[in-house]
Amino acid sequence: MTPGNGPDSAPEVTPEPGQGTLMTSATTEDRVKTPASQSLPKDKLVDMLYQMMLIRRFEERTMQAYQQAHIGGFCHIYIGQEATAVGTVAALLDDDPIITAYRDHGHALARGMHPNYCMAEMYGKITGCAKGKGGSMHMFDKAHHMYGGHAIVGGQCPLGVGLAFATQYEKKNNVTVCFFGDGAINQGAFHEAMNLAAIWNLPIIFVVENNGYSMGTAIQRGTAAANDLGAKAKAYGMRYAECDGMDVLDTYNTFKREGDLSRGSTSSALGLEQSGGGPCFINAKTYRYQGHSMSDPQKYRSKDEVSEKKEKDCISTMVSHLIDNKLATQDQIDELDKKAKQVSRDAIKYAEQSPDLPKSEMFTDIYSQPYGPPFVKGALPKMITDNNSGD
Amino acid sequence: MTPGNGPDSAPEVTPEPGQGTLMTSATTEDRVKTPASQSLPKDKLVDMLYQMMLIRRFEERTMQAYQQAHIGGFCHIYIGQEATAVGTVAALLDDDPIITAYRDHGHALARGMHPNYCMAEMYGKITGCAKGKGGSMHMFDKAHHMYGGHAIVGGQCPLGVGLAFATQYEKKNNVTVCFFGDGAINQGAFHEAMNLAAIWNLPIIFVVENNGYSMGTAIQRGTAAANDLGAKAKAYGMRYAECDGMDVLDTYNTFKREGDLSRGSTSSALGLEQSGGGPCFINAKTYRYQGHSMSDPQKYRSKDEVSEKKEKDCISTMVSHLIDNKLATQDQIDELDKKAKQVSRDAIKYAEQSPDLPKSEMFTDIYSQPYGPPFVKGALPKMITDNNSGD
Amino acid sequence: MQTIQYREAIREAMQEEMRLDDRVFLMGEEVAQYNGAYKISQGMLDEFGPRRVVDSPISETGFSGLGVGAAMYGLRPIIEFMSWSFCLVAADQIINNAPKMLYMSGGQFGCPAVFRGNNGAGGQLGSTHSWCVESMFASVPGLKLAIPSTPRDAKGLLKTAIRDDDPVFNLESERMLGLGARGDKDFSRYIKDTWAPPTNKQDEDFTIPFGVADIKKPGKDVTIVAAGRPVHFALDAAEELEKEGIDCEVIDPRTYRPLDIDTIVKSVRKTNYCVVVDQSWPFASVGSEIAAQVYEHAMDDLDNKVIRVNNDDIPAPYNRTLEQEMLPNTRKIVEAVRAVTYNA
Amino acid sequence: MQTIQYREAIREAMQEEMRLDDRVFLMGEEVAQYNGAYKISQGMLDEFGPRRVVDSPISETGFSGLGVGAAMYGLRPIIEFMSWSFCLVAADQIINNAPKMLYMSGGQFGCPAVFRGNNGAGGQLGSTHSWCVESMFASVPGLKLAIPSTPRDAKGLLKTAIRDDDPVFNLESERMLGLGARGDKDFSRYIKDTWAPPTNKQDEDFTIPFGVADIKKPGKDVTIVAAGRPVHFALDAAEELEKEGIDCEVIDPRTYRPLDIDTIVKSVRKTNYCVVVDQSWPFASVGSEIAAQVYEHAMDDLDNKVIRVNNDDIPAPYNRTLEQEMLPNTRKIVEAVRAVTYNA
Ligand SMILES: Cc1ncc(C[n+]2csc(CCOP(=O)(O)OP(=O)(O)O)c2C)c(N)n1
Ligand SMILES: Cc1ncc(C[n+]2csc(CCOP(=O)(O)OP(=O)(O)O)c2C)c(N)n1
Ligand SMILES: [Mg+2]
Ligand SMILES: [Mg+2]
Repeated sequence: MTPGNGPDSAPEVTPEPGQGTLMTSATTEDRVKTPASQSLPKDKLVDMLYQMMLIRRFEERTMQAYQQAHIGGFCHIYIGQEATAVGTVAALLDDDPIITAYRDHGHALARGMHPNYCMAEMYGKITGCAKGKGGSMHMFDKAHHMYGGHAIVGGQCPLGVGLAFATQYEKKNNVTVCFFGDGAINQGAFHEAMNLAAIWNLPIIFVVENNGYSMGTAIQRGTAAANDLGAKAKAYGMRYAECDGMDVLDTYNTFKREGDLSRGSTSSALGLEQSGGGPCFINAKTYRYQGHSMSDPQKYRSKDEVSEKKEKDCISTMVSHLIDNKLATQDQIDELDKKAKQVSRDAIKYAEQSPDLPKSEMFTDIYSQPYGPPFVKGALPKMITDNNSGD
Repeated sequence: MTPGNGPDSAPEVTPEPGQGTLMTSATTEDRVKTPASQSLPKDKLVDMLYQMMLIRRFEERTMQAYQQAHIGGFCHIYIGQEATAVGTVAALLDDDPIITAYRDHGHALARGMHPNYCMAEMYGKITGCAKGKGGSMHMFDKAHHMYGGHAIVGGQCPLGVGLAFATQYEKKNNVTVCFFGDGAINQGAFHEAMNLAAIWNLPIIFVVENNGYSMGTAIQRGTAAANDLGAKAKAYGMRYAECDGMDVLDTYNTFKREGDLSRGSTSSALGLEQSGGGPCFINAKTYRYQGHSMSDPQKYRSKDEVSEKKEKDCISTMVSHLIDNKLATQDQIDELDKKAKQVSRDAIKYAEQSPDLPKSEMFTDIYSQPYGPPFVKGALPKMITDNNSGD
Repeated sequence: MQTIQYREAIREAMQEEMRLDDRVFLMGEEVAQYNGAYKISQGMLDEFGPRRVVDSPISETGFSGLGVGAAMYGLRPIIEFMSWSFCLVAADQIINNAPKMLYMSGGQFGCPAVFRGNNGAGGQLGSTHSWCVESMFASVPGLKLAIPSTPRDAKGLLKTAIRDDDPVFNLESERMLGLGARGDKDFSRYIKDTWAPPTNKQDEDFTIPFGVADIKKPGKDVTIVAAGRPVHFALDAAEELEKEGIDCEVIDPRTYRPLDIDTIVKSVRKTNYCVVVDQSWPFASVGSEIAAQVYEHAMDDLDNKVIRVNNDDIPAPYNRTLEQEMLPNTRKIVEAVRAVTYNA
Repeated sequence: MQTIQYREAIREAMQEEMRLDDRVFLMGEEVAQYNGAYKISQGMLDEFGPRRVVDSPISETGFSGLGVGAAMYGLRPIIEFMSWSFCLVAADQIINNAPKMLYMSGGQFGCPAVFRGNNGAGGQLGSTHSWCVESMFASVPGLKLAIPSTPRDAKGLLKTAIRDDDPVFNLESERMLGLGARGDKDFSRYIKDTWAPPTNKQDEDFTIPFGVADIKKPGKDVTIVAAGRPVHFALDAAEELEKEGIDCEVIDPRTYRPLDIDTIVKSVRKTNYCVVVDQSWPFASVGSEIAAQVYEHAMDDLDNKVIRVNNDDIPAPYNRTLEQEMLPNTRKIVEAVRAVTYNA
């Protein structure tokens, strides 16, 4: 994909030799050829651009706030990868569960979390989405079916399988999207999750946000056969697709296509009538512009590499697309960016002005049903229930 | 493979569609066609038969002893799979490290552990290979480069990688063989191990002793794409081969070929000149005649299935081969079996007559350098060393 | 009195709760078609079908994490570890994800899952297969930990666990699964009707609250604290000591988290002597904790120091005699009681 | 006095031992080309090359198991966890395989490996990233556990660890890596020359034995036991309490397994008061253990009960203030000392 490609030239997923997208039905080929984004209303396309702009501006503010020590802990910036979260979420139903790793601000915003709550979380304020208990790496939003950022590499993969298991169990027509970084491919948890999803034909999409590095480790150094991630899907007999994760329309089209195939899949092994395409593994090729976290000297890559990648920037690509196809004017786009900046500034203000997490909150949310534990005096009442020994 | 095939008709490894053995050199094909077993001296072939007979008879005694409650704990019988351990070990150098799971009596005997020590271990006697501290699942034999039976499914895979790493590090010309059951494929540890071996081009062969079941779970129920295990190797860009694990010559030939390719492999990623074929994944197709452990009602498979498999019995196959090719007479073979029975009986006697593990041994072998720990009074002396605080 | 095995009690608890609540399902290795490696879930596949009784491959990280995810969604998984010894490969899922989700998400996503399985030495299973996880896991805030010692407790605690909105670790024991059937001592002289669950089939709401210790045997001379299988060692010891005229009070906390220290302390105030029995390794154990708390609350009432009886501080040996010797067995408890009360 | 950072001390220990023994190698995430996520291994790839300083993918189970296997073969691996919080995915390898191999193999295969990394709260890293593993792991027989609090101890203990034939868990602290450089208090008034390792470059054999506690500050009024980062909280508290005329003795066990209880008890016999500080969660912790042992050995010498200061019993919150509040911080120690000595 080069910037400015219109829907007419939307990408075909051309499998690289030897990795072939496993086709489950004869019509998949057709679906690839007539990308769903062609039928998206203008508003939706413009909104997708806005979402990406918002994430970009929001993250710029995040970096500032981190440098000013308003934000602490580990903080991972999503700039560069915006199209992946936005394109994916745009292809989902509102109640399709999503779950991701610690680089999660983009997903939260794309999913509809108010930027104020997101920023306030990083400020450790009670108004944060997790009351300031989670921080940057733990963006949870139940109302928006966002099952969190998770900080242990690969640890969210089994959780994602659990979400997909649950929607299948409840006979819902959903698909779960489970995001992770390329580094997670080397964790056992990822593999166990892939296998379970495959044997139970679960409605889940595993998305590797393949930005080429886990911290300072280029994917080739840490992952065998890194140039053939399709083989990892095939090891589980699972569908595989690739998308340009820096192209929001390609991402949208890929997830729409594969999401619909996976959605509502059921398994006879679990006593249901087998149906649906089951799980899929999508390799979203993207790039992070910033360091791994806020404290990364980035000696492992050249400035040239970074600027080369920036030429395919997801926002400028989409801007060109909208303008070339007369779906928006430059003025409208400037207006959007202004709004994105303003909303991000507002988020900072909101976070700053929000009250700090009170100390009393230390001892809440440990248990839903507090019976104990023994050491936190006062805060967690010891359960007073039935009488002793006779029950 | 059918029983009685002579070396002339030794199997070609015909890759199933889509799983292709990854060839690393043009000569691999040739190697497949001229099996190494053709050049084995008669004595060696006869000895391979004897090894299998010994394991068979030994295991029969093991079952008896278990039923008589001389052996406790979990006890997993190797009958049916003898050709895998024997054929593999026959293809190795004496100091090639091997490591396996809990179904380990066969490997220990094939590797040269004296049957007496093996049986005494199960009797919990001080004369056992692990002094009676390990039991059936923990056959260790340092002198024979047997790095143990290991009881946590898949847990030995990273250890095997460590052994291979060590021989590479020490620039030895070895290959490590790491055995595991088909159930272990579903453990994350297996996948992490495969990946590490691949990226560092380690001299290791991963052998799945694919007996079709993990306890009561047929491989298809627990493992996605179970009919294409080659895909799992390909996911790591690793060589793959299959062998008839119930045919000792096919097993020998496969391991000789692949072992020699892997032996002494080195990696430029680890600062050595890259050489050798690196790791290989071998699918040894076999079958266990007995239940998973001594307490398995085996409702998950039919009697017919078991007897069908027994028709390809590794011992009768090899007997026919030796007789058909005039490499041994029936009398000689009867003699061998008599010897195997006698040695197994002797092992029982040795185990019975050996002294029990004395209580004092409870507190040894916890530390090589006992400094503590605090609770075992007397047994583990607290280190008396340098003076306090000034160091 | 109904004779019911410990394993049946666990099964009944699961069956009753599954009948009441469709969100409850059971997943684990060999739980369905094999009817359970230890026959705990016998018949459950037939009753509930493969949607709700699910055989998993040997992927503890995968399926315990699946349980956490499904619980976040709103289901109520029961995740069976064939043995708690096998949960170590899944440690991150069960002690990072399960107990901390509620806190990390600011109260949005709980984890109403039950993790259960055999804990403690089975019978000559060796070092890696003989874990007692109570000390390691009771230390983690956000989870609850039950360790039933009788069929009655097994049923009542597990039903509470399944209904609980927080992650509960239920520690069973292979060595107790057949209790109540094989002519084992049921110590009915001591614990009478609390041995078996209520026979009244209608009583689907029989539950045992967490954090309420049970006095398994009242006594006046010395307090023995024990949970899980060691309760039986303690009762055995009490029987033996009765002959010597020492009247033991055996207190079973039943849950380590939360811990009902009040009942323990009340007893110690009465008896003035205390022996703490704990089947895990001694260092930094639940035994250390209970001992420390007893001192903290009742130092002035103690007529001697607290004696702790643990597993010996060694990896579990395979040899039968040594394995028995390693456990906090009856002999050790008897000796401890004699030693602690020598000045009485 | 040489000013040397804690991180440099760790590096020097590894470098010196690697120069002495080719079997020693370092493996972990980002240890080589990145020069260490926390710059501990800076320059080591250059010096030792990629054979001996090895970048691993994010596969803790894989590479810690690799370490155990390589150690069984006879190498002497140093396995770095970027944080001990990430070791949970490798729990089975490090607490089943490493410490039990020698026993299970009847003494044939030992595991001379060192596992090391950051332990304890970093700075607002949240619940999953703030583990203190000392209580969980010190409980396991077969391993040794060191937890250095100064650059001197960091170097001396790690060198001992590398030379040790058994698996050693070395618990470092992200919050201490820069100690000795950033103008932190070095409490030299108290610990003087024991702050930094010997400056004599020839002294490659400077090691600190395991199981020997260090009196970080002598005192006569109350014994404070603390290891790792809390030692600094304790010294801080001692400074503050000095103004109130309370003379604290601060004892640093330096290794929890083995634990030098004798030095602690000797001190308590002298001061008659004891506060135990422990940064892990309170229940079934090293703090419970030390408290219990102090009672056991010195009950008659105690003029009050032992007070334990721990992490609060909650998942680690992200919020900065609350995280500070949660730790066994100076304020809590000061209050504990005042409370315990009120009857002095
Ligand atoms: C199990 C585990 N090991 C190590 C870490 C430390 N760590 C955090 S992020 C990271 C790199 C992950 O890279 P990748 O998966 O590619 O995601 P990206 O940062 O590129 O989004 C590492 C090593 C961790 N959080 N969890
Ligand atoms: C992590 C773990 N989970 C579960 C078990 C219990 N278990 C022991 S053997 C086994 C089946 C393994 O089957 P497979 O790997 O095919 O080996 P086989 O018994 O066929 O030789 C199971 C589930 C275990 N030992 N370790
Ligand atoms: Mg990445
Ligand atoms: Mg098998």
